[in-house]
Amino acid sequence: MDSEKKNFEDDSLIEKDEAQQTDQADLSESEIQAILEAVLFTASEPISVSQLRSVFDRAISGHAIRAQLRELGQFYDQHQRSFQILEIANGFQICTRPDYAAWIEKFHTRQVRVKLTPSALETLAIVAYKQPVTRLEIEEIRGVNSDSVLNSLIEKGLVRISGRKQEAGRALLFSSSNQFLEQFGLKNLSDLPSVEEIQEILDQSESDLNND
Amino acid sequence: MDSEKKNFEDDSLIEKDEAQQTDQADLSESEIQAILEAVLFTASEPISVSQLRSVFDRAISGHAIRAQLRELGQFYDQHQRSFQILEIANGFQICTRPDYAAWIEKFHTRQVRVKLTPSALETLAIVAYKQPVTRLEIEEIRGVNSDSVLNSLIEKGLVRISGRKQEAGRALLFSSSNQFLEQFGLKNLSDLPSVEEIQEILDQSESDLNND
Amino acid sequence: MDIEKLNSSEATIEPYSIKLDFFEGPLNLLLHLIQQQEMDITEISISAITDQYLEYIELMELLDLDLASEFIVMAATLLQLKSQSILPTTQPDTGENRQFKDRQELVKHLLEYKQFKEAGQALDRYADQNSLTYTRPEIEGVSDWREYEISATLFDLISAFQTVTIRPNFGADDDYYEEIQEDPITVEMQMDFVQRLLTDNKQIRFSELFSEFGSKTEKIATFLAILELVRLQQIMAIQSDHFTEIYLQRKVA
Repeated sequence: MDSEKKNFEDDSLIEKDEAQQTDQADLSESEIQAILEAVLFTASEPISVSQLRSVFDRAISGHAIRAQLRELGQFYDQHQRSFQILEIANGFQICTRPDYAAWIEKFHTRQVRVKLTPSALETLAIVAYKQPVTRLEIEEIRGVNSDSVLNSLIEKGLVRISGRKQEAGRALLFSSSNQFLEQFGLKNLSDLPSVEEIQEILDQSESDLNND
Repeated sequence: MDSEKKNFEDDSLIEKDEAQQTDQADLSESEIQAILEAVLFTASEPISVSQLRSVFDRAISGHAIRAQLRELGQFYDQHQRSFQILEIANGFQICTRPDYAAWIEKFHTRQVRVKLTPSALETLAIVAYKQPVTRLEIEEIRGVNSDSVLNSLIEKGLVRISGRKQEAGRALLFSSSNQFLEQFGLKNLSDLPSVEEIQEILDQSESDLNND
Repeated sequence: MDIEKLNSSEATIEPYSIKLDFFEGPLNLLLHLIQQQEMDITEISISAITDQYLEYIELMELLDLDLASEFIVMAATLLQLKSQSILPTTQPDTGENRQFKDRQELVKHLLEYKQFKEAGQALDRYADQNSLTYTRPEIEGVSDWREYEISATLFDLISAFQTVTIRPNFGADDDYYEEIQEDPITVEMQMDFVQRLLTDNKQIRFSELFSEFGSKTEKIATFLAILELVRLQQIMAIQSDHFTEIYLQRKVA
């Protein structure tokens, strides 16, 4: 995937004078940090390290970019800003902290929250953990026809067709999308909760309910 | 950095009454400042002092709000953040500083170029499924002139000229590129979902919509 | 089973064959029953669970819910497993038309399914948590995430309905039908009734809705009205914990 982006930026379409304005050769670390902050500030979605590197014509390493983002996040933490840097969906994003949600909602309309039916949730979990997976494999686990629930997940952009099985039948394979990671606040697929974590989370929610 | 996401113990906040969370009586100055910051951060336009007061149920004076906004702006200045607080059109807004405009523009032009418009996607799909295909054949299917969209796909490296038709006219033939396969995560062309499969998905989505 | 009889004698209910998009499968029903009995999956008694499962299926048929064929296949499988458990040695495994070879296989499958179901619930908590972080405003339109909420599952609703009606031979009393034939209560009327109740009250208890009704037709009509309103996203069914009281409230747009 990175190779495409490289091609895009190598294709000399960038204006000369722009290149002059954004000459990365003599940038200090704090300048790099401020540029990253400005870019993330104007983005409404997570931005990958590769995308951030392209801002500097890839003259700055992914390692250096991560280091600056980490420092920036620490700065926000130390100074108790209302926002933070989150690593989400294979990218970075500036988001407000959960503590401020109630205040923000007093002013802005509450953001519509991902709310899926129990069947959609369990189907999504199967796709996320077993990907790439065929429709038949999903149905075997769920024990029920899953056409319409799978289609509705595709329509919502949470599940995508990721290819075909190489074996006989050449069934379509389904995987989770980047949007799935984004909507559920996951860094990447290895960030999916483990069996133990799942149990912890569910126990926690149960005790929350009982406390009410 | 991922502390917030995993902080499920904190989410008893969700269950609590909202009024409790937003009790302005015992807010410290720095808390007021952080709340103002969160509200401005999530806004796309200038917010008036009166609107900001309403967040605190008008329990905090306009004078106090202005003072906190001034302090916040000074904080951004002192720490050389890439954004600042501007008073525009009888309201306040967090905006990036002009120094970063070139960097931000560089990032956003890249973004736009990677994303495909619906007409580009449609044209790309025709090329992918019908290849090799002439410009005329594409236009017959789409019903509109497709010169510029085809050129932009070639420029992006997603479509390539693959030869000439052997018949009269010897029109140029277009095919999808390897970069196209890479970008869409396909191993080879036979991985493309079949037209019937796409139709099935679309039909299903339509009937879902009609049921609503 | 008197399904035909009910349908032919009850013109007001017949047109309401409710198609439930949020219908969960037979495995989900089995898990529901196991949890209801507070049984450990690995300890389940095939005989007891089969009886409960069949009872449930009968009720769903009686309510004319659009029953997926998978439920019938599972019923057949359970019956085979049950007979196998009664005659363990003399009955050689034919292996035809069944999903699971033996009890062990069923248990294994249920455990796997349960794990994914719980993973889905955990992901739901992630989404909750994630919805508390706000990002910078989007430049383009926000995608529409709305989907009808149903905190209580279909099975929870049916279970609750089961408790407010006479179990387990609900609807088997022939004499009763003579009486309710005249009954003018329709599903539409009950939809209207429930909605009107919800304009005056923020929440109503599911069980209260039934306590004041006399006839079974009324109860069925009320129940179908609730399902229909949930499906039409007019109301929400909320349950704070498994098998506790279900509350109904108006769906906030």
